[in-house]
Amino acid sequence: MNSTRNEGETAQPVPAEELWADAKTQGLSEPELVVDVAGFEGPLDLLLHLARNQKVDLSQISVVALAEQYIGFIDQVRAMRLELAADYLVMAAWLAFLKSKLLIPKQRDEEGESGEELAAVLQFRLKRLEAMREAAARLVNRDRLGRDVFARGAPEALEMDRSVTFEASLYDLLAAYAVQRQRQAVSNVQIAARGVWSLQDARDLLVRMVGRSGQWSALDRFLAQYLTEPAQRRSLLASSFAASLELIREGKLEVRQDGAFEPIYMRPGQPRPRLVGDVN
Amino acid sequence: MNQANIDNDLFAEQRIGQAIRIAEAILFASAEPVTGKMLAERLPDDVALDAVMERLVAAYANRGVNVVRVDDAWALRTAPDLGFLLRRDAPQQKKLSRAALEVLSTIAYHQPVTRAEIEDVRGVETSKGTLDLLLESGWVRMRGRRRTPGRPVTYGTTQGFLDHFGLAELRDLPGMEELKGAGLLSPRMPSNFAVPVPPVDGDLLGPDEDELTDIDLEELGLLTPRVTED
Amino acid sequence: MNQANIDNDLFAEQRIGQAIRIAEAILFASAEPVTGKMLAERLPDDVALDAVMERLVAAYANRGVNVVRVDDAWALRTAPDLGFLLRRDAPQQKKLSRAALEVLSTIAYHQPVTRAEIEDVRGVETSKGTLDLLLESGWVRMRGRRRTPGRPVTYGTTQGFLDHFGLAELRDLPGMEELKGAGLLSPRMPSNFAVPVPPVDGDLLGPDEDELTDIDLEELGLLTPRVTED
Repeated sequence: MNSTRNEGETAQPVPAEELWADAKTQGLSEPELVVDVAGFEGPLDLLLHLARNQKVDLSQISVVALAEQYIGFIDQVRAMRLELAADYLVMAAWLAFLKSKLLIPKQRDEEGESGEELAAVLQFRLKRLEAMREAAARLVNRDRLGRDVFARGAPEALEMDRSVTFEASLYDLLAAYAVQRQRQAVSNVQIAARGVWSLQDARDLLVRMVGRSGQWSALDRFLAQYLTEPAQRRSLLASSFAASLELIREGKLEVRQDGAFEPIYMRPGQPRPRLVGDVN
Repeated sequence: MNQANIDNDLFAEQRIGQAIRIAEAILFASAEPVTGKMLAERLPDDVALDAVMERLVAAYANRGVNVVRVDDAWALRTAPDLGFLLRRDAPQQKKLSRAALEVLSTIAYHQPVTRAEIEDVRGVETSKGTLDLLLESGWVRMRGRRRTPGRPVTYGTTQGFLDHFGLAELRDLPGMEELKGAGLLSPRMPSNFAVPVPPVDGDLLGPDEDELTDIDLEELGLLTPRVTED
Repeated sequence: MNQANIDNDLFAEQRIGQAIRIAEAILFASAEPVTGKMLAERLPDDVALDAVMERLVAAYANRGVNVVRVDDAWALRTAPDLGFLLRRDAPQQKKLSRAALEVLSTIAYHQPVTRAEIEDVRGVETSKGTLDLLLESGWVRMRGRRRTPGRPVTYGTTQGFLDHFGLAELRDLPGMEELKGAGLLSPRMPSNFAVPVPPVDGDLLGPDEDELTDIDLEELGLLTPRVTED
């Protein structure tokens, strides 16, 4: 069982899921076949759930096995033709990339972080998310004002020096501003149609993935692999190519292609502290 | 007295002690005086309400707060000699109206800003009363005059505004991206939509702004006209 | 001890007794925590607030109402063990969604924290209606801006948050020290991030650990944290 969960709690806290108003237990306790991706709070949550099913301490987890499970899960969802949020696909693509790095022996001239280092970062993020989740459960189980503990029911005004006779919070102020500006602008709002990958979508994905991998990789291919519709694949490749040109112009990306129709490799354009000794 | 009796007494004392704690908490948390009937319902069955209240009244007799009887009910009241700590008939703090908040936030983001410009942003007329109220609150001030026809007065916020809203400087007001990030603005605003960045130094006059002079203030009725000495 | 000394002590005791009554009355009158500064202003000049509060906390320790510290302020709150008696009158509180609760704890433990950092911890974009709900609840506030490019707004918790969850200060957040010690409150993986060394002897692995994968873990260098050989 999880060896990190022995914090010496006096009272056994109620499992956090039971306290959450919208706790949809499907997907958490049921077999993976019944897929409700909406029940997960994003790809990292899903990964944590899968890791938990390995029933070992997160530090001892097999990242390769985890990556395979995740990808398998995504494949199942795709087979059922359910729509997946882009975040899940990005994670699948990244895990496929990570898996390939872990399985292929490190090349002598290879730059950047090793697969093991990337895997360690993933473990760190899973542990941190789990820690925050447990913290949330402990927080919500405390004696809370208005539920377990109560304030004076009949407060009286105190003779305190009050230079301000009006009250308003920063939130009130900002909400009032946003609401009125929005009201004024509302006639012009257009909702963008989904179905194709916009330049902005593709750009966001690239930035996130390139930032995570930190080295030469054919990211768009990894990503396209996880899209169900061929039309979407084309749209993504086109958009990500155009977005990558934009990113290159801004110096945020470098690309490399070994020959016509070969995969296009990408990496971050800004030399990062870890990337010493650029070979070019 | 034998040991059994002593044990019995100790137990009874614990029971009444707990009953006193319960009565105390109920009186404290209640918005209104609590009837003896209501209290009795919540106390352990084998404890007499009269005994509990007698002990509670005695416990608070010399404290800053007393337990007082109001008809058939009980309440906690500030000790009469400490009444000076409370403010009677004093005006309560008032919540700013929605309109006032809108004008205030417009001034904060768009300063230096004239009344016509505020109306332009809000799309509705701003009543003079709202501006007066904000000036009175000490959060808004007249900064100067715009160097345009009519020389309209420009408004801005004060140091008191920053203090009240916990801002170190005007530029700590969140920008468009952050308003979107906090969920206050829709993520899909029209491309021509912008949130102005307030000036670094709220006290510096803008390029098209003149200082307010004493004459201006007189005109605005904010300064009583000087009596010219003969 | 001579008579003069005894008189002096008696006098000092009376002074502190009166100060305790005043502090008590103020705390009783207020539903919100009262800052130490505000209390000190109301007490006689020659009485130390700390001494008064220490005595007051002790006096209420076993009562149905307790004196609690909230950040730099004090408040009277009903004893937690009596909550079940009072709850029936209390209005039902709106439950926080799981996502909102997770964002709240992330902000509490990582503050000051930017939205990007919150999203990095949770691995998901913060959905609309989460941050603004927390801001509206008064538990979360914008604290300022990070001194990095882009100057992103940072979020933190409020005194209302401490009050609601019964925390005297942020350091009292459950597990805070352990989490910090384990490096789990850093925005990036710390270089000394402790990855416990798993047992080297394969026989020590639990029976369910063998089912992890059919890939030879040893070969991949995943089981032992040793540096991979090139």
